[in-house]
Parts: sequence; structure tokens; C-alpha cells
Amino acid sequence: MAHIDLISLTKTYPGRIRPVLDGFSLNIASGELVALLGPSGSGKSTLLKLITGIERPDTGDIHFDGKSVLPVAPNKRGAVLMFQKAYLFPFLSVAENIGFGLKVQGESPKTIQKEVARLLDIIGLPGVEKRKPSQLSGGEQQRIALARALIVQPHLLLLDEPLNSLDPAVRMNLQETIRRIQRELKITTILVTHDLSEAMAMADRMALLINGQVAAVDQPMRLFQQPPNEAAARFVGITTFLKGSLAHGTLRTDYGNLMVNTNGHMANSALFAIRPEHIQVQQHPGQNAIPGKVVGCMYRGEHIEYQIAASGLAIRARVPMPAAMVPHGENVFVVFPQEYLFAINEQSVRHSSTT
Amino acid sequence: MAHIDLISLTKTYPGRIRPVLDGFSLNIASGELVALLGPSGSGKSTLLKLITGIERPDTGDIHFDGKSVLPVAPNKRGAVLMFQKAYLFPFLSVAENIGFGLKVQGESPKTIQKEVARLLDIIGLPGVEKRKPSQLSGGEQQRIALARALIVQPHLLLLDEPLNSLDPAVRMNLQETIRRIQRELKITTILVTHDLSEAMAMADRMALLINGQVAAVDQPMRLFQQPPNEAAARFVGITTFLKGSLAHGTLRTDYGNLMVNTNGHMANSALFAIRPEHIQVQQHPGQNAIPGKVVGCMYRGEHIEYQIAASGLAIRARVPMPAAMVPHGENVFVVFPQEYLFAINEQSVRHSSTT
Amino acid sequence: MKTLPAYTMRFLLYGVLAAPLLLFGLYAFSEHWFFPAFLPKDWTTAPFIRIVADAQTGKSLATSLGVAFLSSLLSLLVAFPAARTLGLQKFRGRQLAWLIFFLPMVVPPLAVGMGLNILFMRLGLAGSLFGVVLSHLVPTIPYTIFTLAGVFAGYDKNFEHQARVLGATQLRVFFNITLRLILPGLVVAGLFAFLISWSQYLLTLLIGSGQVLTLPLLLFSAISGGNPTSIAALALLFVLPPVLVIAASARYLNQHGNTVREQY
Amino acid sequence: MKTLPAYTMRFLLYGVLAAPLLLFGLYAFSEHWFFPAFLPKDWTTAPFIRIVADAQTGKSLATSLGVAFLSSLLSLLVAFPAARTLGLQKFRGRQLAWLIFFLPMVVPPLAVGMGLNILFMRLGLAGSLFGVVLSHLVPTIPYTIFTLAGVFAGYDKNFEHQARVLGATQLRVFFNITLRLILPGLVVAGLFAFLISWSQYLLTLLIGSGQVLTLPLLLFSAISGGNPTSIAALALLFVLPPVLVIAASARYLNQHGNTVREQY
Repeated sequence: MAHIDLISLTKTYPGRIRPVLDGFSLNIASGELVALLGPSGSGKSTLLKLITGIERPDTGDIHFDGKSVLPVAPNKRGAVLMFQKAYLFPFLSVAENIGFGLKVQGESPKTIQKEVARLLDIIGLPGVEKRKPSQLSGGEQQRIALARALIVQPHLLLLDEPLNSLDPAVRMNLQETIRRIQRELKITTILVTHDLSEAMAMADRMALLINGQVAAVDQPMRLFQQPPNEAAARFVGITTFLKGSLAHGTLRTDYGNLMVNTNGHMANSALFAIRPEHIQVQQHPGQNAIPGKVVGCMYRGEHIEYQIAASGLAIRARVPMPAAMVPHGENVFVVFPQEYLFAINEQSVRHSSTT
Repeated sequence: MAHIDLISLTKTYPGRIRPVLDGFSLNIASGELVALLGPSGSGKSTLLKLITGIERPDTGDIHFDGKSVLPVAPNKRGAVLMFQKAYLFPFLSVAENIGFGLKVQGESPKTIQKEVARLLDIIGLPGVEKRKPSQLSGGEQQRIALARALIVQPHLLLLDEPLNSLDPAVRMNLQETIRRIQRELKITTILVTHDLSEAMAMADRMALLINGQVAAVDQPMRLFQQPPNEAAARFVGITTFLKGSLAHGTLRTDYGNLMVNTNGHMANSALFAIRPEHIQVQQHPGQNAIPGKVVGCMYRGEHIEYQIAASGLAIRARVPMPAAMVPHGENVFVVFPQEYLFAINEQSVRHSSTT
Repeated sequence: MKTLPAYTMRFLLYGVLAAPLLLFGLYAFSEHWFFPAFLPKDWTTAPFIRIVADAQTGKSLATSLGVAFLSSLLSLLVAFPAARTLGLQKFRGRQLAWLIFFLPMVVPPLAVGMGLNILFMRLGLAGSLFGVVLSHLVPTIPYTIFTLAGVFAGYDKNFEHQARVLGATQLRVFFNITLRLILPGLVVAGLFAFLISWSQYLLTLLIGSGQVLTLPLLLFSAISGGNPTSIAALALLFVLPPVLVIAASARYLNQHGNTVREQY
Repeated sequence: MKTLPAYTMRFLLYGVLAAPLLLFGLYAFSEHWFFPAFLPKDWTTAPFIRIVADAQTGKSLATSLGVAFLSSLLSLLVAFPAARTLGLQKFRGRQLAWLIFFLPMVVPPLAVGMGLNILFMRLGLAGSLFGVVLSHLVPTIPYTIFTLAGVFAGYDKNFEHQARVLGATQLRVFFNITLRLILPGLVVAGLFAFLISWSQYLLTLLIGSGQVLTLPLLLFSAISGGNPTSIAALALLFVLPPVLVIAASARYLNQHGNTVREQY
């Protein structure tokens, strides 16, 4: 419903030295769903509090549709929240919970009743108006919380790990429901989560929050396949980094020479990365293969996870099933296929906002 | 160190109608690591309390090396515990914590000191004797808890979701460490967890606990690939079940005829299952393919997850990357390759212990 | 599902509540009842009615009720913000704050009374109803803070946060959400304050300077008098309101306490 | 890291502790001090020494200390199992159990005293030191239960479970683990019991029947006497032990409270 600009937000809590947010910038297009990922303590929840207005930034600004909302009280901003817990008011019925936002705005009971019924339809729970929140399952409670948030036709929907406490099946179901409703109603949305799979499945773009800054922001597939820097790479599960000097499409490393695609000009010293599922493990030498020793081999269902020590490098490879378990101590060759090796920055980018 | 027999254990808590454990039987070989999986409330923690002797079973028996331990007090059983929280005694140093078990047995300070140093070496934390537990990280605390449990040379090690509160990287590391130590010291171990991946990576066998009974027990790979019944199948992530009548290697279903491997005699009415990653999605008809419509398509990093509706059947397929995203509403064909379809029991087996 | 402990507890509660009523009732409605007789011999309601109908009794009953009610109300008003801070915010020195709030609970009432007496004489509050109410706050406030802080420790500010972003003003959030959520806690805290103020003797005597006559004072002077029947009649009158208030609160909490607690 | 509230709280605590000492000290060491003089005119230690050296004063000080110590000890012994059950086990009727344990805190002490007096006379406990100690348990036990139950609510039985499976006997687990873990809670609960018993006046008077003379009784009769200097001297003597006990406990908790709490 609105495009949102978060501009150089900084916040330090009293009595603490390190800022929670340190020049956080991000622009969100109208109707877009941006997932915000980051380790715990990276400032995700603080950011949401700044956006709703429960707390104020030390510096920086927040624009809704190009206008600063810092002077606007939380109840007038139109940025609604959905938490991990539903926070349905226990003393109100489901209908009263959903209608709460309209009631405090002074809407007529008739309008409220109509809107509540419409939203119950949208979330797929018609007819539960008279129940108490405690009579609903966890997933149903979250659906009601979503309806309560949507009834006020918010400019911005903030989802703070909304599905974390649900069972996997219910969770997947609600991921799809929320995404469908968000697309249909075209609600600008920020999804805070630490579940990479959830972020990738739901988001138009993912932003990675590290040390109070955006370390990377891109479409899920691109961020997953080719993260721009090491911090982002580690976050999407990449643990193998190859450092060396680059010359004529060859990366000279301490472990051997690897052929790589340079994609244009590159610095002399270069850092390459590869996803664990793109690493191959074989018994014989070959191109782009370096020798190593198996130090761990664990069955994980859809793949086998090898830990391989190769001249000081700890490599984690995921070989899809069916594959053989290799005994500890076995000498193997680790292959880094040229097409999957990609170059990354060693430093995370400051202020990597996209305008 | 000992083989353990859990024989028809039943336990109902006072004031509750449904038993927590309802004829639970399981035999664990000496030095074996059995992972016990189950939804929350399935009686996993109760079972551990019965084994340590903190609570008594209503009926049934527990044998260590063929002898009942029911008359033996908890402090004489030699079944030690490691929880999700380390439960290090906060007022004791690391060395005093690890040595606790030997001290209460009246060992000499010199022996204790030597053993503590030996165990700190084993867990890979030498030299931290004098620290307080609060000065250690979560992963280090769990290592100390492991050392404290191992110092008494237990007959049986019980791990109650020991790594749940740790970061993924630390967690994987400790999975490997625990598995290595368990193998080296040949300690009979029960690992309680609800993390399928962790169970598969660490266990010699996995037992599935549903409604207080063992619903399935087998080696991880076999349980994952070919669960014996529907409950077990759902637990390892299978959601596609095909019901029909069987004749001459063909399963006649409401959605069409599918060629299957019968593997010997089968009932007339049969239930087949297939793992989501073995289902193929394509644009054109083919063998063992049924028509359907895409109702959900989510990018999950290493694969794309399709939800497909096919004449009343809700199919979840996981197609490995690289693959194209298929728009909602598109008509596709779902292929169930013959080699991946396997027959399962509709009912979970009562008392499926292996002797 | 009711369990045996629940029944035992319920039985005990009503037993504890009924026992003093019964004991004082037996004394109050009898002329002669001495050890070792198991029950009184002569029954009469005359002395009871005489004492209850007495103007001084009625006035002191009204004073007691008024003082206890005002003390509870003021206690809750003062305790609310203090308890919210103590229960919700994790600042260093919380422990010390706890100790300070606890001090008036344990510092000798005699010392408190003497100190307040000096202070209130200079402020012109000695001998006034308001002065007595204020002095009762010394023992009641710690209890209310303690009880409410416990409630706030399990309280989740996100309920307020939700209501706020949905468009509610701060005033509305306070009355519609905050108060509503902690109402059971307020009832318990108010109950304690009421009971403590109700049974206060020393502070009323010292600060009231004989001008403010509450039931405990009347009862104490009756005890000095020594007539068992009138002691018992006054004691019955004195014990009845607390019993009623406790019973009503227990009833309320049984009905409404759970629905809120379920959410935590 | 020390914060402003922590300092403020610390300042307030010492202020509250020091104020009565200072006030009574000024009175105790002066001959004449009347309003509106800011400070006393004549300073002397003679009356203070005379009162403290008095045999009756010494004996009542010893009695007070003994009664308070025994009451705290018995309170802790009774409260420990009750608090453990209340804090650790989630049975229906917990709420009612709470109310029952709270009743003695709020039922009028006068009614309690009268009831106990009748009972103890028949049991031959009236007028005895032990009878007084027992009567003090009525107000002290609820406090100790309340405090310890709070400690046990945050207590995790798995510490005991761990020690047990590692080979410790139940006795050893109790002394080496349980007691050690809740020691800070025991200190606070014992502190409260001591202070409540220490400042008890009404129950000692009613049950002691004049045979058991504690400091509060001596102080009360001095107040009736009206000599400000001797009142102040006795008050100083009366306030000093609680102040010392509180200060020592605060010191202990600051040092040892945190290490244990970190684990929860």
C-alpha cells in the first residue's frame, strides 16, 4: 500500500556501548515482501519497534510514501505487527479481537461485523466469531492475529517471526496462506525471521542484517546462490572459501590451482566460495580436484554430509543421496566444479541499499 | 558398556486418563546409540526418568545386562543424563563439577584430579579446570556436562535433546564430537531428540515413539527411505500416500493406474508412499504420471517445493535446483517413478521391538 | 478435573474462614460458657444486638471500612507504577529496590508509628482520619507492590504494543488492555491492602490520638474490660467483613483468574 | 556496570537504615531536645548507659534475640517443604493453598492472639518462652513460605536429578545441591522471619502473660512512662539489631545472590 524508506537508522540502548542499529538503510517498494534475516541480537526486533514508533531512532529517518513518520504517534502510523505469539486479547472473543482496530477508530458495529466476517473468509476461518482465543489452536490463533492486523488496512505489515512456534506442517501451510493474502491485498510487508528456508520461500527480496547494518540485500535465489560477501555467504550455509591469487582464469591457492570464471576484472588477491551441495567427493584425481582426508561423514536423509580436511582447509560437502558413506580417515579428492566457484568480497558492504 | 532391555513399559500419571507410555519395548545393544524420536508429549522424557529411576513404571521392567534395575536406586544404576541445559552446579568450579560423580563415590582427590584432566582432554577443553561454569559458552558448558556424565563410566548415557539450545555450527560440531567419543568409549546411549537430521546423523538405529509406543525402529537410512507404516512415514517427511487395489504389479487408484514393485505377496487393498524428493513434475504425460494443477510453488534454496492438487490428492514434491518456478494454476503431470514407490502398513505396529 | 489436593485445600480454606466465625459466634450468642463445657448452656441474642446497635459500634465500623477502603485505593495507586517498573524492567539495583520496599513490612511498627507521630503532629495530620489512612499506607504499600510486581513479572508488554499499533491511544490501551489484563492481580493486591488496614491497631492508636476510633480499638478496649460476650460480639463483627471479602475474591479469582493466566 | 538507579537505590537503602538510628541516637544521647530546636542542646551518655546496663534491659534483649532466632529457625523448617510443594508442583488448588497460607498474614493479629491464648492456656503453654515462640510462627511462617515459594518457582529440580544419577544419595543431594542452590532465598526468608518476630508486640503480650518480657514490651511500657530519653535509648537498642541483620544480608546477597541467579 505504501513504499517504505528506512534511512541510516541508528539506535544505541542506554548503558550499552555497541549500537543495535548502526546506519541501517533499506527501501521497500509498495506491495513488496522483504525478509529480514540475521543472527539473534542483530537488531531485527529493535528495527520493528522503530518502525511502529514504540521507540525512536537516535539518528536517521523513516519515510512512508516519501513522508517522514517520526512525528507520527504509533497508533496513527498504520504499521501493524504480528508476533511469534498471537497476543490475542484473552478477555475478548475472536470477533472482538479482529474488530479491535476498527472499534478504537470509532467504526459502527455494523461495519465492524461485516469487515470481521470478510477477514475471517480471507484467512479461511469463517464462523469462529464467538469463540474465545483459548479455544483455538496455535495456527488458528496466528490466523486471527493476521486478520486483526489486516482489518485496519495498514500501510505496512510487520511480521516478527510469526510462525516460529508452529509445527512444520502448519507452518508451511501458513507460509503459503500469508504469502497468498499478501500478494492479493498488495500489502507492503517486512518479514523478520531467522529461518532461511522460510525467508526464501516467502520473500521478494531478502536483506541480511549483521551488526546493525544491511550486509546484503537481493532476490532470494541470487543471495542463496551467489552471496556478495563472506558474512552473507556464511549465513546462507557456505563454509568453503578459497583464497588465492588470480591469473588468466586460474586461482593459485595453497592447495593447488583451480580454474575459475573471473567475470571481468578482478583484484590480484581473490576470494572464491562454493556451496556445499556443489562440491563433489570422488576417489580419483581430476580437474579442479584437491586431495583431502575424510574426518566426518554423517547421513542426513536427502544427502550425506562429509567433513574433509585438505591441507588446513576444513571442507563441508553435501552429496545428494544415493551416495556411499565413506569411512573416517579415507583419502579422497574434493572437486570444485568451475561453474560453481564464484568470487565474493571479503568485507561486507556498508550501506548496500538499493534505490 | 551394557545392553539395555526396556520391556513393555507402561506409565500413567495420576489424574490423567491416557498413558504417557503404553507398552513401550526396545532393546539396545551394548555400545549402540539409539535415537528416540517423537512429537512433543510422546513420552520421551518420561521414559528417561523411568530409566534413571527418578520415576517408577506402572508395569514393565528395565534390564541392564539382563538384570532388572527396578530395585536399584537412581544413584546406583549408572545411567547418567545430559539435558538441553547443562545444569552445571553454579557454585562449583569446572573441575569440581566434572569430579562430582567421583567425589560422592569417595574417590581420592588425586584420582579425581587425574580423571578430570583426562576427560577435559577427551572433550577437547584442556585447562579450564578452575573456571566457573558461568564463564563458559553454551557449547563449552555442554561439553563439561558430557565430561561430568562420562567420568563415572556409566552403563548407559541418556541424552535428552542435549544440543537444542546451541547455534547450528556449534551444534553440528558437538554432534560429531559426541558421536566420536561415544564410539571410542563404546557407551550404550539413548539420544532423545525431535530433530530428524540430528537423529539420522548420530544414531545406529532410530526408534519412533508415537502415543507411548514404538511405532517403528530401524537403521536411519532404511527408516528414512522406506518407513514401515504411515505414522513413521509422516514423521520422516512423507506426505504423499496412494491408495488402491493391487493386481499384477499395477496399483489401480482413483487418479489412474500406477506400476509398482510388489515385492512378494500383497493384500488386495494396498497403500503406497513416495518421498517428496522422488516425485517428478513435468509438462507432458508419461508413465506413472497423473495430471494435476500447481497450487503452490516455493523456492527453498536447494530445491523448489511444489504443491500440486491432483483429483483430491494434495501432493508435495521437492524438485532439486536448478529448476524453473511454475506459476500457480498451471497444469502439470506428476510422475511417481516405479522404483521409488513402496508399500506401507496403514496401521502402526504394536510392540515392534527387535530382539 | 478436580484433584484431591484441590478438594483438601478448598475444605481447609472454608474451615479456616469458618472457624473464627463459629468460635466467636458461640461466645457472642451465649451468656455463660466456661471450660470444660463443650457447648454454651444459655443461648441469647440480646447482648449481641445491644452491642451491634450501639452508636459507637456503628460509627467505628463505618470508620474502619472507610479507612480500609481508602488505604487500599491509595496503595494500589502508589504501588501500580512502582510494581510495573520492578516487574518489567531489568535494571541493576532491583534487588536493593526490593529490599527498600520490604523494609516497612519488617521495620518495627512501633518505630514507624513513633516516627510518623512526630511527623504528623508537625503537619497537623495527627488525630485526623486522613492521617490514619496515610499511616496505614506504610504497611499496605509493600504488600501491594509485592503482589503487583509478581503479576507484572509475568506480564507481556507486547499486548499493549499490539493494541497501540492497531490504533488505540495510550489512555485507551491503559484502560482497555493493561488494567483488564492485570485485574485479577489488582483484586488480590487490593484484598491484602484492605485486610492489613482493617486489622491495624497500633498505627491507628498512635496517629489517631484517640480521635479516630476503629473496630480494632473498640475490640481492644473491650478485651481490657473483660466481658467475654461483648468481646465475642465485637470480634464477630470484626472478623465478618474480612471473611466476606476473602470469600468474594476467591470466587472471583476462580472464575476469572484462569482465563487470563492461560495466555502466559 | 553500575547505573544511576542502582546508586539511587543504594543511597535510599542506607538512608532508610540510618535514619532511625540517627533520630533515636540524637534523643538517646541528649537531656533536653524539644521542638523547634534543630539539634539537642545538652549531650550526655549517662542515661543511655544506665538503661542499657539495667539487668531488665539485658534480659529482655536476650529474650528478644532468642525468641526471634528460634522463631526464624522453626519457620524455615516448616516453610521449606510447604514452599517446595507450592513452588514446584502444579496441582489444582494451588491458588487456594496460597490463600490459606496468606490468611494468617492478614487475619487480625488480635483475633489470632485471642484464639491462641485460649488454646495455649489449656495446653499449659501460656506464659512460657516456647509458647511465645510458637505464637510468633503464626505471622512468620506465611512470610517464609511466600519468600521460599518464590525461590522454588525459579528452581529447577533437574539439578537434583543430575546429582542423583551421578551417584549422590538423597541426603547428599539435599545438603550439597538443594540447600546450596537456595541458600540466598533461605537467608532472605530467615531475615524476614527474624524481623517479624523481633518486632512482635501483641502476641508476646497476650501469650507471654507478662512472664516473657521482650524489648518491644519494655519499649511500649517506656512509651507509656513518657521519658523521651529512655524511650529513645530503648528504641535505639531495639532498632540496632534489625539494621545490622539487614545490612549483613544485603551484603551477602550482593556477593552470592548473583552467581546462583545467573543459572536461571
